[in-house]
Amino acid sequence: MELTLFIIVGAIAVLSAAMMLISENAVYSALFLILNFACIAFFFLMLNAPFLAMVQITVYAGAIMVLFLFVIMLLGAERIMTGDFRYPWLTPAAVILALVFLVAASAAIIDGDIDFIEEHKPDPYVRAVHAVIDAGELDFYLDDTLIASGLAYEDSSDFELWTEAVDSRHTVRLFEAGADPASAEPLGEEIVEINAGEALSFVAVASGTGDMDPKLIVATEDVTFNEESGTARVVAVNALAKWSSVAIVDKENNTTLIEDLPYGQASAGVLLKKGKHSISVYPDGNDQNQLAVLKNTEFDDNTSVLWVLIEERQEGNTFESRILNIETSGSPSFGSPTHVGRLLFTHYVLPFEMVALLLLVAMIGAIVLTHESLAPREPMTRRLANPPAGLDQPIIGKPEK
Amino acid sequence: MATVVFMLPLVGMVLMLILARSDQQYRWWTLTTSIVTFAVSLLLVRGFDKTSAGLQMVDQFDWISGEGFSIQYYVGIDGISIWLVMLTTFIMPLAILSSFKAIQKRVKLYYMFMLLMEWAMLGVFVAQDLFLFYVFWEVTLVPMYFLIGIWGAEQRIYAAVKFFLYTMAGSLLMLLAILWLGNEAGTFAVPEILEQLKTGDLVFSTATGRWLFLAFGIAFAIKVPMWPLHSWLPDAHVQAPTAGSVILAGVLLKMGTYGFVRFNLPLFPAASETFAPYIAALAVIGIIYGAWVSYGQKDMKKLVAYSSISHLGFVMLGIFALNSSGIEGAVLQMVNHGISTGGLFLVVGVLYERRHTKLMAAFGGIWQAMPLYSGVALVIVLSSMGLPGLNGFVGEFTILLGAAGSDAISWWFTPLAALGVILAAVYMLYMFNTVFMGELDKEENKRLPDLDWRELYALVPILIMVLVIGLQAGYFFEFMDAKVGDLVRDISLAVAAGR
Amino acid sequence: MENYFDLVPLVVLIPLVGMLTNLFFGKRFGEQGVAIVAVGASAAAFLIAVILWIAQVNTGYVPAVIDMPVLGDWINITSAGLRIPWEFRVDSLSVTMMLVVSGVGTLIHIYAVGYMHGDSRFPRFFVYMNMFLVFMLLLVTGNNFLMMFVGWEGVGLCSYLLIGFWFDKPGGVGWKNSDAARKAFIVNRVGDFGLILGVLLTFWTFRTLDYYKPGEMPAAAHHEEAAYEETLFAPDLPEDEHHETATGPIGVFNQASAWLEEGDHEVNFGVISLSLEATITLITLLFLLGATGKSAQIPLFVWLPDAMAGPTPVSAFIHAATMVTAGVYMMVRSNVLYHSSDLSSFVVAMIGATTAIVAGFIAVGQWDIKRVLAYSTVSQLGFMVAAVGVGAYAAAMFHLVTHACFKALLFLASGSVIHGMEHGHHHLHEHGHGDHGHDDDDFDPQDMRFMGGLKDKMPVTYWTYIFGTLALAGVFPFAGFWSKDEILLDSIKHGVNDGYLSGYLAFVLLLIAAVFTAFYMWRQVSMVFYGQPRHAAAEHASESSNLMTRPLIVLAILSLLIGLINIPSGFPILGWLLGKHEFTSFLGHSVTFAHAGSFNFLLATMAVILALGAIYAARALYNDKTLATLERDPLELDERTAEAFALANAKLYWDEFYFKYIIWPYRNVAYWLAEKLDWEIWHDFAHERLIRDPFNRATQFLAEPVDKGFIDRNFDRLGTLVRRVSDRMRVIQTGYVRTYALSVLFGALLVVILILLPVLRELLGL
Amino acid sequence: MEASEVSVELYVLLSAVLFIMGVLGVLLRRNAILVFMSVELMLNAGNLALAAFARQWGNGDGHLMVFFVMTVAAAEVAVGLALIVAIFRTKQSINIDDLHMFKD
Repeated sequence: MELTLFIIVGAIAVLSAAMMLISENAVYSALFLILNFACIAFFFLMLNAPFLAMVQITVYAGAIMVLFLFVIMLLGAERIMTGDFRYPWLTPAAVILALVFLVAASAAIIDGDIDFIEEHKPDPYVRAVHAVIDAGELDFYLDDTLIASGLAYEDSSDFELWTEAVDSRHTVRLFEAGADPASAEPLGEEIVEINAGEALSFVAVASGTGDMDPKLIVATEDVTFNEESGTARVVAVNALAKWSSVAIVDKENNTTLIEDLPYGQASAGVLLKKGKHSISVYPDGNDQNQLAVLKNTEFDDNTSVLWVLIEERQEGNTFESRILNIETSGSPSFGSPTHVGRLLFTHYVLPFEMVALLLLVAMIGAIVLTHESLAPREPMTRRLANPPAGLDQPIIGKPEK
Repeated sequence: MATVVFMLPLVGMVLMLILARSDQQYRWWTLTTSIVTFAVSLLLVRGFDKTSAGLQMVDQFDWISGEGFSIQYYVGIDGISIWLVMLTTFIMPLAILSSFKAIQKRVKLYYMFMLLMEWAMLGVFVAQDLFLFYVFWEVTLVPMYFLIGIWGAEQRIYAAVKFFLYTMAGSLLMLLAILWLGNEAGTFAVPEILEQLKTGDLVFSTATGRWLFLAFGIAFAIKVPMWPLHSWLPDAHVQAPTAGSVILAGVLLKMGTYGFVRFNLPLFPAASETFAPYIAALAVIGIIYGAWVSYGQKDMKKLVAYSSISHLGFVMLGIFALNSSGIEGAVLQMVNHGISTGGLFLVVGVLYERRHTKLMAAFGGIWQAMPLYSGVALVIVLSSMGLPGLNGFVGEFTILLGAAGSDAISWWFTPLAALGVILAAVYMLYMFNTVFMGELDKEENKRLPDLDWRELYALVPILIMVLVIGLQAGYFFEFMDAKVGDLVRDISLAVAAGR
Repeated sequence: MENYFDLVPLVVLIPLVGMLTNLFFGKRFGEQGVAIVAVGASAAAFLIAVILWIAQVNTGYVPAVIDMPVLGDWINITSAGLRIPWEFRVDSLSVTMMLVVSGVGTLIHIYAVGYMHGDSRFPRFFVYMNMFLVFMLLLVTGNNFLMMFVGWEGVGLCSYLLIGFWFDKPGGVGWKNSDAARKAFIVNRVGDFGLILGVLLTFWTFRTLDYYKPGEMPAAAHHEEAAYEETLFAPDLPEDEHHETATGPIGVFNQASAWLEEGDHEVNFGVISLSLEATITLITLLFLLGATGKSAQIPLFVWLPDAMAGPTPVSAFIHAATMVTAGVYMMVRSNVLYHSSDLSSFVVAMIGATTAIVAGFIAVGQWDIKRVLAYSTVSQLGFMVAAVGVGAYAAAMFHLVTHACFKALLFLASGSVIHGMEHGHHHLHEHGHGDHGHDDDDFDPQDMRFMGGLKDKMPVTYWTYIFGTLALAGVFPFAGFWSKDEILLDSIKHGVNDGYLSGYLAFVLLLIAAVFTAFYMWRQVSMVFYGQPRHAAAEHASESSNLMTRPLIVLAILSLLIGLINIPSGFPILGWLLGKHEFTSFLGHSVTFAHAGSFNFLLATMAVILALGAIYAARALYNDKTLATLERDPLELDERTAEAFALANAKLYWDEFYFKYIIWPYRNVAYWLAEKLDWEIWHDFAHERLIRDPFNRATQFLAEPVDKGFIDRNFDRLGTLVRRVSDRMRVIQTGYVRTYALSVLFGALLVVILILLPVLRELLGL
Repeated sequence: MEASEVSVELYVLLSAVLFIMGVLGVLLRRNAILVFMSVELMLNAGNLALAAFARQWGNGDGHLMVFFVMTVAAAEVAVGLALIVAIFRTKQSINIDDLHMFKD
C-alpha cells in the first residue's frame, strides 16, 4: 500500500519536474513546480513529518511560488527569446554529466554499503521520586548535580535531560533538603548506570516497614513513546518490605500485569490499554490478600505510568499499603509540530535567531535592490575594451540614433 | 581603565570616518575626541594611588600565546608613564587646534592620522608587554611618516624617508633584543620578566646584558635623539607641518627617553651602571653641541630642533644619574620639554602661517606688531631657557642635582651640563631678540595680525601648564616618587648583586 | 605681634596683583589708573614692610618662617630627601631689604609716572616695574637658596625687559637697546651658572637648601671672635636653647656652624669626597661668581653700563638701588659660609676692591651722564663686596642702604636732566630755532657735552644732585660718609687687627677709589650744571614736573639723614644722641657675623679731606673756561693724562676683549658647527655621501644588471609562458553563467565520485 | 518506530533524481526565473533526503534542517527575485545569456 503510494506520487513528482523543465511558458513551469512541491509535501507526510508537510504547502507552494508567479507576470517574462547560443555543446555536456552524476549517486545508494540503520539514541532523562514516609523534604544529587531539591513526600520531579556523560556509572545521592553535598552524610546512595535513550526515575523508598532510612530504586521508563498508540506504559516499583514479592492485577479483565515483583525492584514496562482500569496488588501467590487497590483510574495513551507500592503510616502506628500512581505524559511524537517546536526552542535557538536575522536582511536587501533610486532608468550601454564582432552596439533599449 | 583612555582616539577616529562629512566636521570631531581623551585621562590622575610603586589600572589578557611563550595585551600606568600619558593627551588637542587653518588639503586623512598618532603614542606609554610596546612603537612611525610626507614643506619626502629609516634601523635591533628576551623568559610582559630577574629564574651573563642594553639603547637613542644620531631631527622638524613638529618634539622624542627609563634601567641595571658614564658623556656633548649649533641657525624651526637635542641631553643625563632626583627630574623634564618645545613650535607656526617663512632674518620688532603673541612667545622662550618659577627650571635643576650627587657618573658632567643653561640663554635670546625685539623695520611685518582666538586657545593651556609645573612641581613629583624610589633601589640592589 | 609676620606673603602678592591688573586691564585704565594701581601696589608693599619691621622690633627680633598660602611645596622628592617649600623668611636682614626695595621702589614709581608720561607703552612699563618688585621681594624674602634663585633670575628677566623697553626706537637705537638687554641677561646667566652650581653643592653638602628651618635661630658667632666681644649681637637667647634647636632638622647655616665647630667633617656625595672647609670655599666661590654677575663685579660688570639703555627710572631702581645689590644681599645672607673661608673672603675682597677702583677709573672717562653713574654704581658695589670680603657684613648692608638712597637720587636727578634736555630739544624743534650751528642728528640728551649751565634752569634738580653727589663722595654729614667710612675702617682693621693681607689691599684700593668717586662726580656736576649751555637744547631746558621733583627731594633728605641710623661707637655727641650702631644691632639678629664699626677720627678726617680735595681738583680742572667749549676733556688735552683718559674712555677695552676672545669665537664656532660640521659634514657628507650614495650604487647594481638583467628576464620568460598558456585557457572564462554552472556541476560530480569511490570501486568490482 | 514499507533508499533515490532534474534546469534553461525555480527544485530534493534520513535516524535534527533550508530558500527567493527585477529594469531582459558582463 505504502509502496504503491510512493511509486505513484514519486512518478507524479518526477513527471511534474520534467514538465517544469520542458515547458516553454514560465507560468506553466511554475505551476508544475507547485505540483512537484505538493508531491514532496506528501512524501513528508509519509515520512512522519506532518509539520514539514504543512510548511511545505503553505510556505513553499503557497508563498514562494506565488512570488515567482507574481514576478513572472510582473516582468511579462513568460517566454524569452532564444537566440543563438555560443556554446551549443553545453546541452549535451550538461545532460551527460547529469546522467553520470545520477548513475553514480544511484549506484552508491542502491548497492553501496552506507549504513542507514545505525540508530541514534537521544540523551537520557532522569527524575527523582520521593516515597519515604515520615522523611522530610529531600535533595537528590546525580553525581554532583542537583536534580531535585526540596522534594516533598509523594512528589516527583520532572524529567530532566541528562546531558553529561552517559554509558558510565554515576552516583545518586540523597540528602535532607538544604544539606551541603560536599560535607553532609548522604541519607542514601546508589550507583546507577545511565544509557542513552533511557528515562530513569530514582525512587527513594523506606528501606523497611517504619524504617526511615531511605533506599534508592531505579525504574527505567520510556517517555519517547513510539511503541504502540492507544496504550500507556506502566512500570511498578515494589517498596513493600513485608512481602518478598508482589503481583499486580488488572481487575477489569483480570489479567495479571506484573508477576513476582520482589521487594526493592522495579518491573519492566507493561503496556496498558487506554481507558479506565482498576488495579490491585496482591502478595505473590496469594489472590485473596489484597494489599492495595487503585480504583477506576483513567489512563491516557502516550503516558508513562509509575506505580510505587509503599506502606503508609496510619493512626495508631499501623501501616497500610498503597499505590502511588505517578503519570507522565510522553514526549511528543516524532515529527509533530510540538516535537519540531521543542527542538527549535531548545537546541536550535541560536540558528533560529540567525535565520530570522537573515530573513530580515534579505527583506531589506530586496527593498534596496528594487528601490527606484538605485536602479538607473537609462538603458546601460556596454563598454567593451575589446568588443567581439557585433557586440559593440547597445544591446538593450533603443539604439541611440 | 588604561585601555579606555588609549582606545578613545581610535574609537573617535572610526566614528569620525563613519559620521563626519565635511572638512569642518573632521576638524571639530577630532578636536572633540582629543579633548574628551584629555578629560578622561584626568580621571587617571584622580584615581592614581601615589603611594603605590606598582602598575595601576591594569588591563591584561592573553593575546598570542603558545608553547613556551606568551604575548599579552598588558597595559597599565605607573608613576613614570602617567605624566607622559597626560602629556600626550594634553599636547594633542593643541596640535589639532593649531592645524585648523594650516591644513587645507586632504583634511580627513590628516585628522585620521592625528588620532591614529595619539592612539599609538598612548599605546607606547601604557604598554607593559614588550611585544605590544614594539607594535605601538612602530605604529607611531606610520602617521608621522605621512604627516611629514604629505603635509610637509618642500623637501618633505626626503625628511619623511630619513625619519622613517633612521627610526626603523634602530627599532629592528630592539626587536631582536625583545625576541631574545621573550624567548628566554617565556613571556614578553615586562613585570613578569622583572620578577624572573629578581628571583633568579632568568639570568643572563654580563656580556649578554650589555648587548641587550645596547640593542634597546640604540633604538631609543635614535628616537631621543642623542648626539651624534640626531641628524634626522632637523630635517623632520623643518619639513613637518606645525602640528607634526609639535607632536614630534612634544611626545615622540619622549618615547626614546621613556624607553630608557622603562626598559633599559630595570631590565639591565648592571649594564646601565656600566654604560652610564658613556651615555652621560654623550648627553653632555649633546647639551653643549645642540646649544652651540642652535646659535648658528638662521631658521627658527631648525634652531628649536637643535635646542631639543640640548634639552634631551639633560633628560638623558638625569636618567643616567641613576638616582631618584635625576630620574624624576628627567621624567618631569620630558613633560616640560614637551610643553615648552611644543609651545615653541606653535609659536613659530603662528609666524609661519602669516609670513610663510621661518628665517629669523625676515623678522624683527614683531613685538610691536603683535604684542599679545610676543608676550606669549616670551613666556614660552623663558620656560625653554629654564627661568626659575617656570617649568623648565625645575626639571633642569633636579637633573643637575641628581647628576651632581650621582654615584654612577663623574662630577664634572654637572658643571658642563650647567654650561648648557647659559648657552640656552644665548641661543634663545638670540632668536627672541632677532625676531621679536629690535625695530619693526620690514614693511611686510608691519601689518601682521595678532593672535586670533583659535591660536590663543592653543597657546594659553601651554602657558598655564608652564606656570603650574613651574610653581608646583612637588605635586608632579609626588606621583613618581614611589615608583622611581623603587626603581633606584632595585638598580642599586641589582648592581650590588652583580646582575 | 607675631601674627603680623603672616602678612609677609602679601609683600610679594600685592605687587603681583598690581602687575596682573595692569597686564590685563592696563590699556583700559589710562595712564592715571595704571599709575594708581602700580604706585599703590608698591606703596602697599612698603607699608607691609614697615609693619613687619615694627613687628620685628616688638617681638625681640625673632625670625619667622611663613608658608606661602595656596601653593604646596615647590619641589618635593621624598626619595632623594629634596624638599623645597615656598617659605618666606622674616628677619632683620630680609626686612631691611624689603624696606629698601619697596621704599625706594615707591618713590621711583612715583617719579616714573612723571617720567614715562606719554609713552605709548606706559601700562606695560608699570607691569614690568611691579613684576620687578615681585621678584626682588621674593629674592629677599625667600627662606631657601632656590627661592632666592627664582627672584634672582626673575629680576634678571625684568631687567632684560626694561633695558630693552625701548626696543622699537628708530635709527638703530632699538637694536642697540635690545642687544644691551640681551647682554645683561646673558652675562647674568654666566653668574647664575656659578650660583646654581653653588646651590647644588650646598644641597649635597647640607642636604637642604633652607637657610634656617622654621623655629630655628641663627647660631651665635664663634667665640674666637672675642676681640669684637662688645660689638657682637647674638640673638637674645639663652645658650641652652641653641642646642635644643640643633636637634631638629637644621638649615644650611647652622649645620655649617655645627660641623665647623665639630671640625674634620668630610662631605661625601656621589663620587666626591672633600673636607667641609674645601666644600664651603668652593660653594662661596661659586656664589661669588653669581654675585659678580648680578652685582656687576669684575669680570662680569660689563653689562651694567650698557643697561643704561633702559628708561632712567629703571636705571635708578634696578640698576642702582636694588637688583644689583642682590649679590651683596646673598653674600651677607651666607655670611656664615664666607666667614669660615679665608680664601673666598680674600677673593671677594680683592674682586670688590679692584672693581671699585677700575670702575671709578673708567667713570672718569665717560661722557654719557648715565654711564658715569653706572660706573659709579659698579664702583660702589665694589665697596660693598669688598666689605663682605673683609668680614664687614653689617657695613656692606649699611652701604647698600645708603647707596640705594643717594644713587637712586642721582639717577633720578640725571633722568630729570635728560628729561629737561629732551624737553629743550623738543622745544627747539617746535619753534624752529635753526640758527644754531649744531647738527641735530648728533644730538644726544644724555651726552654731557651738550649740557652745561643747567643750575639755573633746573634748580631743584641741581640742589638734589648736589646732595647726592656729596653723599656719594662721602662728605660729612651725608649718608655716604658714614657707610663708606665704616667700610674703610673695617678693612684696615681686618688687616691690622686680624692680620689679613686682604684688609690692607682693600683699604688702599678703596681709598683711591673714593678719591676717584669724588673726582668724577664733581666733574659731572661741573659739566652738567656749571658754565654756560653748550647746546640750544640745554638753553631751553626747563625744570621737570612736581611728580618728578618731589621724589627727588625726599631722596635728597634721605641721602642726608639715612646715615644716622648707624652712628659708629665712639662718635661724639651724635652717637649719644641717636644711639650707637642701631642698624648693625638690628641686623645682628639675623646676620651672625655682623659687627659694629667703631669710629676713627683720623681716618674719617683723612677720607673727608681726600674727597674734598678731589672735588676741588675737579672744580679746578672743569672751571667755567674749560667748560665753555667742551669738545674734548681737559684731561684729554693734557699730555700726561691723555693716554689714561683714552683708556678710561674706552672702558679699558674690556668689552672688546670679551668680543674678541669669547663672543666672536663662540659665534664663529657656532656657525662652523651649524653649517659645516653638523650640516655639510655630518648631515650631508656622512649621511648622503657615505651612507646613501654607496647604498644607492649598490641598489643600482642590484637593480640593473642583477635584477633586471638576470632575474627579471628569466621571470619575464616564465611570465610569457604563463601568458601564452593562459591565453589558451582564457576561453574557459566565457562570461556566460551557464558555462560556469556547468563547471560547478563538473566539480560537484568529481567530489561525489571521490566520496563514493570505495562504493563505486566495489560496485564495479575493481 | 514502526517499520516502513518504503525503505529510505527509495526516498534518497527519488531525491537524487529530482536533484539532477533541478541541475539540468539550471544548466539548460535560459530564463532566469526558471533557473531560479530549478534551484528551488534542487533544494526540495535535498529536503526530501533530509526528511528521509531524519526518519531513519529517529532524530528531529533533520526536520530542523529542512526547516532552515526552507527559510533560507525564502530569503534567497526574496533577494533573488529582487535581483531579477533590478536586472530586468536595466537590461530589459532576463535571459541569463545576456548577462555576461563579467567578461571584458
